[in-house]
Amino acid sequence: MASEVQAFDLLLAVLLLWLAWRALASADLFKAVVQYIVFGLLLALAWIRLGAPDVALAEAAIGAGLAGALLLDTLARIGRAGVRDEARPLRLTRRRAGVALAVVGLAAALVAVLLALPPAMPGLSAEAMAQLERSGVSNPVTATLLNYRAHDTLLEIGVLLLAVLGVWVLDAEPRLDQAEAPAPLHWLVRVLLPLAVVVGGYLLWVGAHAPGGAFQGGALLAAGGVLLHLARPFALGSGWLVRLAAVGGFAVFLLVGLAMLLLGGGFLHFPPGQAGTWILLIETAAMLSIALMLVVLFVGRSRGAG
Amino acid sequence: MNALDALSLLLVGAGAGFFLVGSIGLLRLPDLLSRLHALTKADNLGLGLVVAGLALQAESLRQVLQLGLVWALVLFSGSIACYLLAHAETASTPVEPETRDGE
Amino acid sequence: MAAALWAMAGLVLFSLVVGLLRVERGPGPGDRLIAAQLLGSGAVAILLLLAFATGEAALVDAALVLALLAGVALVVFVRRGGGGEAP
Amino acid sequence: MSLALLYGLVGVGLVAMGLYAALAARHLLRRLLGFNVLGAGVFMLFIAHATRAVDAAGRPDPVPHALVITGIVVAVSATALALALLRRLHARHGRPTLPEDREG
Repeated sequence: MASEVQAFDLLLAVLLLWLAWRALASADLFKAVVQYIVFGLLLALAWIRLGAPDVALAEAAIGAGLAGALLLDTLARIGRAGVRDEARPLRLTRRRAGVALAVVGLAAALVAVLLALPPAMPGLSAEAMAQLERSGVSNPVTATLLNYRAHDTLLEIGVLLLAVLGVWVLDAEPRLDQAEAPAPLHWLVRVLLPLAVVVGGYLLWVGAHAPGGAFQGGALLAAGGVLLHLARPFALGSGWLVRLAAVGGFAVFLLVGLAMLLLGGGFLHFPPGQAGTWILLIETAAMLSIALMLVVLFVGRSRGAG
Repeated sequence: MNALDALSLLLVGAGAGFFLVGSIGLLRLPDLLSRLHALTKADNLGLGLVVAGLALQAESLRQVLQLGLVWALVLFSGSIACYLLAHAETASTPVEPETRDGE
Repeated sequence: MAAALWAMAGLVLFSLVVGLLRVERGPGPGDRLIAAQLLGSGAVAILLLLAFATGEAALVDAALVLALLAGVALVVFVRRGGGGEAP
Repeated sequence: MSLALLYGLVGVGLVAMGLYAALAARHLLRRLLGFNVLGAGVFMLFIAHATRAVDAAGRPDPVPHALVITGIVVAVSATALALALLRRLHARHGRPTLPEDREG
């Protein structure tokens, strides 16, 4: 491999480790959070370097948009006193010695395993590619997510739904009193929101044959929703429409799976000829549902808001 | 290497140089508002030059348009976000002492 | 050509290190966030450079996603106020 | 050094740091950042390992990629719920730490 490439990888590796440590050990938690956001950006570059553009897209959409928004929102809500922490929060004390020792032991064991692994090993590539023709899509990552291991994805949407239910059963938070948004923020939303919808839809569509898919599209849409909420705060109460949309992705996924069972194929076993259509149906419902649920996770329940 | 490639590399190199200058400016300048100024320079010019250089190597019009869209987006949302920050900063704290580090 | 693009990507990555020092020093939340903003556009530039160095078109899509979300963190900060600053 | 080994070592480093912070920190937000870094390290180990199993065209194994995308979404939903719990804890008790961590 050329030396420029190696230098790039080496610099990226050092930066990732340094940023992660600063994100954990900075006394000022606001600084730690900003460093964590930057860490996410560089993580997306690392996924690219490792030949995983689908993962990089998901990381870019979630890491740069939603995760940072959630963390900054929490910092604002717990206020300055809540953010205050010790001067050296991870200092090695006697009480932490055991933890440190265990962690070092685990790391040493993992390094030993890594060094013992041969450079080339059998994986599931061959199997994934052999069935690709019959899977209904031509991007092997999407085929894995929505065909070979569709039950994983179904349960993952279930986890997201549970997180939303968890936020909904908590008591409402006081609404942050915000001044009227300045006009440029409205311009920003007016441009970014339609673009997020278009690019989200594009990612969903392109996911069938190239990097992209329902999560990446959904996360992007959700970031657009968060921006809209910041410009004109809205409440996402528990009206039936919101509930229906939140459950929709999981429900469509489950119903399609059961329909396959009734048609004789087995749960979530798509007949090869129609697999593409079913996958597109599931992904569309999943994307809208994921986007809504991620926005609900940001907006939460606020007292006195609708 | 033909002339087009050379020009393209020159532009990309100038763009990368602007990123370096911009981040050094961010590091050396004394206060938030002048740093905002350095940032917008690095953003707009650095990325703009990189995009222009790469556009010379694009294989299709679609690629050129995509590159242009990326640049326009960063430019637009970057300048609005910076405006909002400057606005909030000057509105809430007229005199800003340099003692806000939490450490 | 690809090697030169890689070298440029490395140069931009290096300039991000300089920007990171501003995240580290602050002093205010705004200073840290504008440095993060610069790092975001740097990441976009690196993705575009790598897209052309490797010929992988999906990287332009990733750059597009990052460009769309470039201002989100700053907007959240300005609208919410961070760490108890007056909103 | 191969990509798999370099990024694998980064993954181990992230796992170690994240785990230490998640267990040792007092402030719950810091613990949560620790969990997230730990998760990123595990993802990194997966994706780095996938480059050891390339197909004929030189592409890495797609199955770990799909698992990690699932993992990213699960991680962000868990983080969001944990942050919501943290804010309630802080609102009720005025401190963002667990009861057993409150001395000193």
